Amino acid sequence: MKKIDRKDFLTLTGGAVVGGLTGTVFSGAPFDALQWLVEWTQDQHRPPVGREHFIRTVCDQCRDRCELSIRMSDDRAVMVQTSNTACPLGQNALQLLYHSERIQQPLKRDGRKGSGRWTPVSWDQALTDIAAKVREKAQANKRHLIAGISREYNLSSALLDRLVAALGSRNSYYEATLESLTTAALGGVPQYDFENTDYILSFGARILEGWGQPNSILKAFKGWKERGTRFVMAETNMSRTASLADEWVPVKPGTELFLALGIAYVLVREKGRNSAGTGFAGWVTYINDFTPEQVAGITGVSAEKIREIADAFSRAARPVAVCGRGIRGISSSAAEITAVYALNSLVNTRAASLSQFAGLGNPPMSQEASQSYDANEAKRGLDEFIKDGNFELVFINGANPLHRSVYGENLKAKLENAFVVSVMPLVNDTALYSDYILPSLSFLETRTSAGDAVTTPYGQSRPAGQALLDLAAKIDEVRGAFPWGGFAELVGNAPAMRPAGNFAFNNEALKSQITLLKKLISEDRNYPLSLIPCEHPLVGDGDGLAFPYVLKNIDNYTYSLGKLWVLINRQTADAEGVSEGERIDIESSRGEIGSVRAHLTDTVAPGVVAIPLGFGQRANTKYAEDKGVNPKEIMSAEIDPLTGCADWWLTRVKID
Amino acid sequence: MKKIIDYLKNEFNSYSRNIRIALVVLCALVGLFIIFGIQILFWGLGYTDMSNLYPFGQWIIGDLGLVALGGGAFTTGFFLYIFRVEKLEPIINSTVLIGFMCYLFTLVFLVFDIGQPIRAWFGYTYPNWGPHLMPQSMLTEVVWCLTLYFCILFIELIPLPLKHKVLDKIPALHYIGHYMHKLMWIMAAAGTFLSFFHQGSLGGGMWGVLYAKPVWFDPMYFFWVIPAAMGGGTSFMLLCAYIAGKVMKKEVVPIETFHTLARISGVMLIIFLVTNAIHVYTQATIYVPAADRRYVDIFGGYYGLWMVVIEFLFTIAAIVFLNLKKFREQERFFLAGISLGALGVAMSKCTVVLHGSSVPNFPWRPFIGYNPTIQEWSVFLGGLATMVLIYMWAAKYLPLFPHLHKHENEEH
Amino acid sequence: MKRSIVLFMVPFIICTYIFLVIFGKACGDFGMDVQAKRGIPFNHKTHVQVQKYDCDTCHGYYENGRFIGIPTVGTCKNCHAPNSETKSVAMRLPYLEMYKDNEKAWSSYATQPPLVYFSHKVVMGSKYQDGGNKIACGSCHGDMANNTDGARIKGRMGMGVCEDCHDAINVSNKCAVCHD
Amino acid sequence: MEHNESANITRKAPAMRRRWGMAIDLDKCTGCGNCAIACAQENNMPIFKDDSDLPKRVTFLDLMKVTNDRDAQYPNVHVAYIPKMCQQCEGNDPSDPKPPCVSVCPVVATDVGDDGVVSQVWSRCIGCRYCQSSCPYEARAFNWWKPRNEGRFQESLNPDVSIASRGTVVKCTFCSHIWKRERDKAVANGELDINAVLYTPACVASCPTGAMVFGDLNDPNSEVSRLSRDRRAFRLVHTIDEKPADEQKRLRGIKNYPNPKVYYLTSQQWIRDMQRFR
Repeated sequence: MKKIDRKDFLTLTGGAVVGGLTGTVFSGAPFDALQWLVEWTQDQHRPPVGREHFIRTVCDQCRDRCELSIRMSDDRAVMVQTSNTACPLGQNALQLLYHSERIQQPLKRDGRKGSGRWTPVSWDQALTDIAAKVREKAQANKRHLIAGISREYNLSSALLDRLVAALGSRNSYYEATLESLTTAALGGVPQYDFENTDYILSFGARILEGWGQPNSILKAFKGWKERGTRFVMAETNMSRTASLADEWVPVKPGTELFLALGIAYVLVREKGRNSAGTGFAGWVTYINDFTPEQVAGITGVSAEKIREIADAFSRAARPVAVCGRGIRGISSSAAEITAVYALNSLVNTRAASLSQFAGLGNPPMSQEASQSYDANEAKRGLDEFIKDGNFELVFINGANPLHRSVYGENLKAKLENAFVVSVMPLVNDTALYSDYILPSLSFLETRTSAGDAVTTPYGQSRPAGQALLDLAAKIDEVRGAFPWGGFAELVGNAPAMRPAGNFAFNNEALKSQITLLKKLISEDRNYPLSLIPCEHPLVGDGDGLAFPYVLKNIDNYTYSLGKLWVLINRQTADAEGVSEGERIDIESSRGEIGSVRAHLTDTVAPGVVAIPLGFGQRANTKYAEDKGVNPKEIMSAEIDPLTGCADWWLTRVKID
Repeated sequence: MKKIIDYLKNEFNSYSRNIRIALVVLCALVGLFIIFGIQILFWGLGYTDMSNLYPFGQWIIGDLGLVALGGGAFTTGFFLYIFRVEKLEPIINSTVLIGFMCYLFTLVFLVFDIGQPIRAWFGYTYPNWGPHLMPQSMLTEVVWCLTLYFCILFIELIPLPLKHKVLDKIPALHYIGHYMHKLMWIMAAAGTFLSFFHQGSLGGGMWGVLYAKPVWFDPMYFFWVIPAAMGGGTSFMLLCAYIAGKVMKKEVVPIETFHTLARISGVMLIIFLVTNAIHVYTQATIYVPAADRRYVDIFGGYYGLWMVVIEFLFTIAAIVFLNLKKFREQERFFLAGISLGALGVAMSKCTVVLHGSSVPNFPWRPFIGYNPTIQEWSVFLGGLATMVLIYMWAAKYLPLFPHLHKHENEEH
Repeated sequence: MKRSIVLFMVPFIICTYIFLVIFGKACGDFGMDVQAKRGIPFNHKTHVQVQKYDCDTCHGYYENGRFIGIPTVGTCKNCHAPNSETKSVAMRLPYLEMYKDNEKAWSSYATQPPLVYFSHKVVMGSKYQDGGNKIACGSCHGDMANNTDGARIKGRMGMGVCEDCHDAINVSNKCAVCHD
Repeated sequence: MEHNESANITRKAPAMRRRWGMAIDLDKCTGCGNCAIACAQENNMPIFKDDSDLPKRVTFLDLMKVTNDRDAQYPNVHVAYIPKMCQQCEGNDPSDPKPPCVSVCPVVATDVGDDGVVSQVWSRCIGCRYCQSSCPYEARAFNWWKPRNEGRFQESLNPDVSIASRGTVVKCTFCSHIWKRERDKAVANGELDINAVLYTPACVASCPTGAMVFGDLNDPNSEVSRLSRDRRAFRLVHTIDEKPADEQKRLRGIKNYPNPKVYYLTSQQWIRDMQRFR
């Protein structure tokens, strides 16, 4: 055989290559390879599929108790089916339930306060430590230095109140909500029958944007048109609620109170109406100064308009006057709450009434506790407590006063020197200064009045109420005050709201306040502009920001691309030399907040800067942290004589 | 290794100072192109300044500009091989190379621009052919025409490296090169057809089918884009060859060739001007009002009407400089003419994309601004730098300018 | 024969054969998918042909119409219960005692890619105007009724197979029919 | 070719029995945002640290805040929220729908279904964003970053909706997976006419005031069809609707119009005025 030379070698190789190719092609590999490539490049993730079923539950985030149906895939809750009820609060429930930053087990502070470093500990250890601290305070005769701060009235806050009281302290406070402010000012929470009213007069309460109990209001709103209900909204800036109203009465910043007084003047002096409220005779003397003509000068609403509103209000069959400015961040002076509610009593409407939270009653107290309880007096409200009060041990129940109170900075200083226990599912600004955080649950994980929990609790979390009951069980002294077997037992037979008695005019407190407010709204050469909050309905006053889907739906003139926007009237901006999109600083007598962008729009009144609330949080999960600025830092901090909370609605500012 | 470094060092030092600076800058840009290109391909388009409101950015401008300017290759080929304008012979290699690179980098930019580069080939396997013979999606047509024309340019380009003195000595390759050259008119004809088709698609298809967008919808685009490519493209080819000549300080292309092509370019630019004027007129009087908007409002905003004005000014100036003999034969005006011709067409693409994307869709929305990020600039400029480097390399090592070699041979 | 042809053809044939076999096998594996991970020596033929069970005795539907798919061991144990006194001898044989996890389904040979929405109930329920079924299980899954070892009979089902069938029985072939 | 066309015709005729459409009553919309949250939850929207990055965020339903301060001065101003999702355009001829986005897709990733819903197959999309630039309603979103649902957020993912890859365009499909689910339920209950199935997208199901209505526009008795003919009805920036019939006909001869299937209702003239560019 001939030796294989170079050419033969090439032939051999060629045969092999061509053969290989032929074999490959005829085996169908190229087509399968293409198929594989198609599948590989088109691959994308599909969430695991499970058995689909539905569980009914009840949203317990407000008193509406909306029925929800939770769509489950095996044991995962995948969708809150609201079937045309509920509000974003209920819809957001899944995001809290499955939040990536939920606290899994009790956390003990590790390092400096506010540093956000924690060590997970067991429930037993946490509760034992806290109980020891509580006993220590009790033995050192510092019972009055124990305090509790709750977000809103509910079962767990009632338990906290009871715990604090049983320890001999009166320091149970609530953040400034519609409920707490009206309870302080009127002795009860006004209940409005929006379903059957025929005339609604709202003083800055954005009742259609998530205010109060959104579901029942929105349900009623559907029928307003058919029933001919007339809705009049008195507000400075144009909001969606004002736009949906039949009539918007633009008032000068912060003068809703005077409008109410002016209407009251017409009702009392010109129509001879009387209120059955105690102290009415004394209150009437204040309104003498507020003739429609004078009020027109203060509010910018013409005297005829005031008379017209008063006339329509008095002639309506079931009118309501609604107080409580804002959506979730409510701020109204006691004088205003009283004046607005007085309108209801002046026309003796059946569509508005007062009711109270029943609470859990007074606990049995030990002798020392009862001595301490009697010897000390409570502050009138949370802001006053933060400013003037003292505490060495404080329980925070889902609240975030550090961010929401205008005295946040004062609170920070005080929290640094106190023993702080937070009960909440996510770490927020206030919890950052805690010594212990006890993880609580969302309503989907707890037993509700509709039945069992939808899902199992996350990690070692417990219902907030259960955590407090467990803590009480560790403190011998107060154990007797909590005779219930567990939180689940309480859920079924919790006390409900009860009607409050007749309301009273606190004349002494109101007199000085009216004078003060009159001064506030007058011209100020140093601070020529008015800063007024405008909440984004989904963000509210801050809680919503922890939810990523809320962030997804913030519009471009609230917060976008890392910048908070404020709204400024066009003419005002012209006068101040501010152009669209410009970065400005806002300064009040309390300080300065910086670097917000200005959007020029005529939806805000001349001379007004409207700033969103809820931004500028330091913690509250990575979704809320370090976004924008917190205007509460510079908002006016005059403490209301009745509610004990700052009335921060109107602040005099200037811009740079 | 050391050898290679030494070789590169010597090679680098053999150039003049200006060229060395240029080389450093170009290589730096290519480096950035590689770094940021990897970032874009692997971590996505989030690093660009494009957004849901501004979906087409700089790379699309680059694509359209390159396709239009690369269109000079088919025009030149068409006139040379079909009309037998033999004077164009000395510049044809250069134009084919530039055309090839324009199309290559159009495809490269497209791959960068799509969100799923690994699915880039879906355009071939799942084309959106509509119910009839014509493709339903103009982008399908563009992708196919672009690819086919790219292949044609590639074939047209083959004789160029084959003429390299080393390869030319191999008889087989020499004959392949020779006969391919003879048969090039087929390629030129096919290329002309395809190029017509896809230039038209880019105009009529890319923008004309966007019927819901008043800033873009105008059937006239189809007739407007083809002369744009022919006029602007030829100007661009002239410009490249001219700059090459200046840099090499040699007469790379005879002056008659320049002037012949410049005349062609000038005439095409006249057609472009007329069609462009008709386009603006129809858009302003028929199509924009049909959407209840006004032309001057649509061309407000950041980029606005001045771009259209500049587009026209450039074209008119180029027409004057290129068509009038007394201007054309002065080097200054000749250079200004070809530059403005290419720039005018590039500007028209800029207007379409840059301004078109910024127009608000809702009356309550403002015009949108667009600032390309470093990633976009790097990929864009890096791509162009690569083109320049390839062109430089080809000019040095390949018989890119036969005229030059002819002269050199004569000298020897 | 010319030497060069031999020199070319010998490696050509060898390589063709080798590549055909290797890639053919690979394609077969790819087309048939890899083996189901927890294969059970299940005999469809005895269940369907001899014992006359319907397909949906085991491969049934949830009440919302979703296809249950491959049964779990627990489903099998409903019938095959070794401790039962009422069942026949065959039913009591301890076929399944080595499988403890009753909840876990046998892995399937015939899963759809995650992007395909496919409703067995809807497809199986589609009828011609004279009342006849348009589709039988075998149309896609092959003759499982005569299958004796649980192996997959038909190969990987490309989208073209679905499309052809949709075309044939006059069902829309729009993307959104199956894909989201 | 001929065979093909006849097949097309026979298939088209029975297929267009449904024309899903929506009507949104802006007089009832308070802008509470429930629809947007429900939409995000239902459709497995990706979650990023800062989704306030409005130009690059992925949402199907955009709650647009619209004011009339362009035309008016304080205090004659108004505010409205307009929930805007894909408007499911159909072009000039509803019997042969040609949305602006469908014809431009080079890879048939988006198509208009027999029920008039413009679908988007995320796994097919190559991310050229041509459909985005063709969309006059900014209804399409591009996944600029790799979609993330970190940690336990993954547990809330809806198994009916797959998660798009990075670099693909996604959009509202009127929750067509819900249609499939409901259709299955109906078939399971013995209802074999799948076109008779009613379904409700997540946003409509969550609207507390009932401002959103969903249904079949081809059924003259359906509420949505009645509302679409209401005097208060308008369509977003679709001002041709307000022209006289013969003028409309002439204009439709000149060019195609989006002709969306989402109707908005308002009794406020200013909202209609704001649909017009000035």
